[in-house]
Amino acid sequence: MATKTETLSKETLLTWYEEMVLIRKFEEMCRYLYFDEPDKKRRITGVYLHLASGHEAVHLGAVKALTADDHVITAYRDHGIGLARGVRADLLMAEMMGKRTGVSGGKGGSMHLAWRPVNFWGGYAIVGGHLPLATGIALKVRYMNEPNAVLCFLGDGASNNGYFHEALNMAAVWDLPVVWLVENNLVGMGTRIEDSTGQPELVKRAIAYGIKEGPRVDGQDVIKVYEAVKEALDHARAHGPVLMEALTYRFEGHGVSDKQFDARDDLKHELEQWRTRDPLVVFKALLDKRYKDLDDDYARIEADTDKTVQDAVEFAVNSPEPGYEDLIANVYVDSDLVHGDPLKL
Amino acid sequence: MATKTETLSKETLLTWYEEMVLIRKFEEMCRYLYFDEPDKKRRITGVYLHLASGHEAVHLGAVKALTADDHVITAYRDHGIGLARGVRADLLMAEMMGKRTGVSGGKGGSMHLAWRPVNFWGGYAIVGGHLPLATGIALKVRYMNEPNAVLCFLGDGASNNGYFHEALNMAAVWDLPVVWLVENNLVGMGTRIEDSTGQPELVKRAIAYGIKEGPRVDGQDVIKVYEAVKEALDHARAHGPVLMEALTYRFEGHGVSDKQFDARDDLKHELEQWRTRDPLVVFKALLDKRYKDLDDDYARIEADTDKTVQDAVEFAVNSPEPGYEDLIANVYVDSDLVHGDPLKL
Amino acid sequence: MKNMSMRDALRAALHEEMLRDETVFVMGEEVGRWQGTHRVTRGLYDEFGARRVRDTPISEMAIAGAAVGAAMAGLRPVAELMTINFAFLSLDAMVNHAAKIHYMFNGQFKVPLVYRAATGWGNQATATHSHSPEPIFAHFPGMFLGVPSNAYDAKGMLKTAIRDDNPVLFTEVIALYPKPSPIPDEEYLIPIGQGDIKRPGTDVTIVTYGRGVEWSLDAAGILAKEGVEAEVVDVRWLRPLDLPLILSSFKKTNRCVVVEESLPMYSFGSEIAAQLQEAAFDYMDAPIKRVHAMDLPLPYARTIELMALPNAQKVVDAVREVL
Amino acid sequence: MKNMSMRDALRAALHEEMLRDETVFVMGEEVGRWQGTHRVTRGLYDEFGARRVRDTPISEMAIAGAAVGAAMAGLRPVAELMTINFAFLSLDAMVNHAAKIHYMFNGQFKVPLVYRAATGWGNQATATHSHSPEPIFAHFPGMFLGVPSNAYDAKGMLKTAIRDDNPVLFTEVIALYPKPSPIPDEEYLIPIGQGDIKRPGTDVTIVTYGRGVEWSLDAAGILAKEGVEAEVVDVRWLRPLDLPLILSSFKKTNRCVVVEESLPMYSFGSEIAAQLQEAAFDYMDAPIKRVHAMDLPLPYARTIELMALPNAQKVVDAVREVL
Ligand SMILES: Cc1ncc(C[n+]2csc(CCOP(=O)(O)OP(=O)(O)O)c2C)c(N)n1
Ligand SMILES: Cc1ncc(C[n+]2csc(CCOP(=O)(O)OP(=O)(O)O)c2C)c(N)n1
Ligand SMILES: [Mg+2]
Ligand SMILES: [Mg+2]
Repeated sequence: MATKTETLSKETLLTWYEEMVLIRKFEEMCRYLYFDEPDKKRRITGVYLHLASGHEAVHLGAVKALTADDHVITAYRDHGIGLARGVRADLLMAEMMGKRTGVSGGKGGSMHLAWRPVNFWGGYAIVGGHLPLATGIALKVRYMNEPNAVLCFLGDGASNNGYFHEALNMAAVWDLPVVWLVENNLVGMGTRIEDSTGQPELVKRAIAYGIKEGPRVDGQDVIKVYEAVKEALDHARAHGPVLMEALTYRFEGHGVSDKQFDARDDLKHELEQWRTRDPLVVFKALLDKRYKDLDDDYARIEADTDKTVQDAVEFAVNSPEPGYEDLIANVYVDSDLVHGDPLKL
Repeated sequence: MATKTETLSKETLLTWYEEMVLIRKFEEMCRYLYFDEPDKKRRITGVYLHLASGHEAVHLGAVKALTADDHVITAYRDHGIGLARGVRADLLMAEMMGKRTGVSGGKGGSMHLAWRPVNFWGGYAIVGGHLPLATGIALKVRYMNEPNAVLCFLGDGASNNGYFHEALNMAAVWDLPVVWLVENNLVGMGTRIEDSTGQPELVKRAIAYGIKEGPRVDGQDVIKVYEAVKEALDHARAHGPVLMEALTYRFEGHGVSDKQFDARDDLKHELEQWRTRDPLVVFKALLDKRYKDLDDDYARIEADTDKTVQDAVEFAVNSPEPGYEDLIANVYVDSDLVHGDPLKL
Repeated sequence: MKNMSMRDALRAALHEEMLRDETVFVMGEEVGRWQGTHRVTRGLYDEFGARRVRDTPISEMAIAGAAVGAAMAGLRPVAELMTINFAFLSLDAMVNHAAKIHYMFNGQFKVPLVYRAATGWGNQATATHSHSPEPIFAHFPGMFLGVPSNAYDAKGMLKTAIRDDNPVLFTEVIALYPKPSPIPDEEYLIPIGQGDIKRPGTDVTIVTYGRGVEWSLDAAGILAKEGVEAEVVDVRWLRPLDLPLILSSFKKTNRCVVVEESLPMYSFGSEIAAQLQEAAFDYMDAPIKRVHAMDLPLPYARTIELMALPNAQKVVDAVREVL
Repeated sequence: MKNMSMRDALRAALHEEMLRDETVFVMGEEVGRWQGTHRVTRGLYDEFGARRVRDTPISEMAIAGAAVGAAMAGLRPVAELMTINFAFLSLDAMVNHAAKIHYMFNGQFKVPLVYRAATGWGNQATATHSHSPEPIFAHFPGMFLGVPSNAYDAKGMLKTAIRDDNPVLFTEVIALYPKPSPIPDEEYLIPIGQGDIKRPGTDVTIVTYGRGVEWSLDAAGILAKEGVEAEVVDVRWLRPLDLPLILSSFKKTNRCVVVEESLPMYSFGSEIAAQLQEAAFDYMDAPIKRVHAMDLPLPYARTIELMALPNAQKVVDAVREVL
């Protein structure tokens, strides 16, 4: 059964709020460092950077529903999920800047964050490609008879790819403990959900695999997401896969090269509508309704998160770049079973 | 609306019965020529030969529901569909023997029969691979504003492949006139449907694409198949895709190398059960119930189909083998736009 | 004659062919309302509408396969796979169906389609989005493969690819999209399989394609200052390969470097070197050298990414080795 | 020591490794109750049960991808793709995930899996089911690729592949499944990347793998009667490639023929010829010849199918050309 809101203490909720603020600030800092930072040495560069501002309640609420030994995996819109899972902001920022100290040693970048110690299995950039990986991780859980579950985030657009069908069906046949959580932000790049599928109510696809049709939860409300995902994870542990949706919206373009909100008035309008349901606004309203006199807390949170992000940037900026030895490291696992050097370059 | 049985004349029904007998005899002849023919020169050889004995009512009933300008495409269990569509038995048998006179010039073989003049778009051997082809053919129909529909046969096993998901979803988004007809024979090679999918009631998958959930029709009854497919085709023409099933059973192994019925007592028993609902037996019972004194007709049909099959074999045996010029023909379409010879061998 | 970027030249080719033949249509992810991920299809949706500029779901298997069906049935799809990285998901439909249906059914069907995909690496696109795997697609007979190295070629090659009755995989180097060349006002076609001498020379033959042409021309410029005249052969098509052109150059220079953006093993350089040593053994004055990316997945960090990639200097160094 | 078919030797390898390590398991289409399409997994389901011998739906993308996830999480999947033809559908999961995850996440995850697939053409399997496309998979770094040419090698190679912490694609030539070799009773491993001289000789080096070994040995037998001693080098692994072994043979014989079952372009022969001319130019007494299938889809009809395929006689002819 879902943990009820009432059982979440003020302290917990404030911590979550702080984490959500951090995620937003992290994303905004990434945008700044990509577009506006004047000092070349402090910039984030490259072609792919997918911000998740607007999705924070989905990321935080869902990840908080996991136990420490549960597993989480996602696509390329992965910064917030890493932070929610407790990966250090400075190691993440260093990865954005392609530094040796980054979570992936500067070799993965924004789309390929991962942190093994917290079972954050990574961000993946081939749409749908991580879904069977989730199936495989869940298979290991069942194989070893472990009590854990896997949470797999995916986009609405991804649900039309062959990987979705095969991965969900296989997990269903094997009765694996996975929650498939669609972050339904109504669009994949520029394609609206009505144009990408004959069944825009994606949870209905659960029936195609005989698995539990989970809810379409309000993705702007962190508590609702948390409760729904927690319930889904419990179901998954006991009875196998669940397909659920969190309805949300991204406040930025698809990626850094996307100017859709500048170009289209109808979208600008839609964006404004959704901004009134900004997950931070919704969360703050809930806190203010429940508790009195949080102003000091908010001030502290503002200051602490600013500092965390600023420290992360300084850490990243001052970290060394990877060198030739990093370039050629980890192409293969070192192995006595291999004759000669497999990396003859 | 479906054409009602009553509108099918005695003559039509007898013609269909004859065709169904022909299909069965053709399959039995193939099996004989592969396993038992003593004369090497008369044999069917190779590794792939998938007989469809047991599926005749599905093949014939469904194909008869097509207009001349409609389109049909299928997987590798394709002999009966070709015959039902009116492809000459001798040209098909020549293909089985890899002869130059075969429908595919001896280059396609049993799995890759096709006959363009009757819009039989072929047999395909990559499971699921022909599904997007059906989508593409249906796209052409819509693009050109033609009044026709596409009938796409597929197996229960194929419905778990990524191609299924992508092809059905795309056809749904584009509202294309396709009937997806699952020949559900309960098994893909040796894997039972309960082990291959979490949703063994495959028509339910229609909801995943927002398309019409068609019936699960009795695949041993040619009239029922005919009516259901005809209705589905009409729906497809007017309103877009339909997913339906015909429940059937194959009376032979998956392919020529499959000894499952010899090996497993439970399957032998199941087979016996299904044989009581042999499509020929079911059809004959219907005819006998409706009409008197068909013995002469049956005798004529027996003789005629025997002769057709025998003639087909003689035609095939006496046809020339393809030669080097055939080997190198049709790798590329001859083209003025190509510099030099693209086939430098 | 006017200057056009490769992006605009490709768009012009699509535009002209769509005007010319109503059966030509464009399909793929984001090609329509979104105006194309790389903006090659910009404006086409507005001009031709949803019938002829068809947005698809994220379904690379079905995009590739539906294009085959539509082509068999008489249309001329230009199906975009966005980037070649995603075409790995289309390999089966391309190899088993697009490339084989004409043969397998003994000529009963033609498959006149073009698959377009952006290609190339660089700009920190990272391992999963950094491929230039043309050779693995060109390994299979039945489908042609072209890669233009500039705007002029791009336009003529794409128009030919669309008109030809054979399936063509057409990859477009992202880094070249913005680069301009002069484009004649009159229509022109560039035959499939015809290579091109991009710079005449007498001392060494550099065989290349796509982005390699730029590096090779830059290298030739540097070498010219040292008195070395390099001939740069742009094969333009990996299938069919213009071997006569390569051979005639090599028989003149007797030395060769092969330059490609891709990985070294079982690749473009391998094929060219193998062909030359076999067909012109007596003309070889030195071993044929290969310049290519390092044999590893590409990392994100810019500094080390650049180390892994080929460039003009690496071409110069290789040429010096064979002189 | 006892005689075993390659099929049985492979099964023995699986069996031994499953007994040795509980994390080793088998998954794939028809591997369990049906006993394996090519019967390599026969008996394993009955012995180890459904937990460790897992039948899958017809889902090649998910088979390949789920194996990656399971391997990252600590298991050692041996995932069967039935035949390599169907592995075209797995290419993305193999190349973008199996082969790159260790690198992309800077060593945080290992992917110790084996993909098994039957390979090869012949027996009228027709165009869609007749591939031997190892070179296109070996093009990509990060995943090893082995192809045994006999039962003895098969057992030792597969055991090593299962134990190694890197992903391995392991293809098994269908025509070789029934062929026996003597197999020692004691356990043995064959290192990844180690080639093998299958026949020593002094006059010409034949470089090959998989089924090509049989044709090459037959050819060497014929040539020996003419007094020509061919050395047959079985590379066994297309990645990593045992270049030192090939080179040392070539530097002795100065002549080389490369034999492969696959297509000619951007292929195995291309790579070997390119490597040799580059690394041993001064040792080349003749051009390196390539023997391979014809550059077209395979037809069904037996007579013409055979014309398109390599065989011992074609190897003999090629050797005569380089002598
Ligand atoms: C297989 C594949 N096809 C196409 C792409 C290009 N692409 C990257 S993100 C994306 C849209 C995904 O949309 P969705 O799943 O809804 O996720 P969102 O971006 O909305 O979070 C596309 C098409 C890709 N990376 N991989
Ligand atoms: C992509 C692919 N995977 C696997 C196979 C091998 N295979 C051939 S038929 C078959 C079973 C198909 O079952 P189903 O779709 O139910 O059709 P049926 O044979 O029952 O008519 C399999 C797995 C294949 N040909 N293609
Ligand atoms: Mg989305
Ligand atoms: Mg079936």
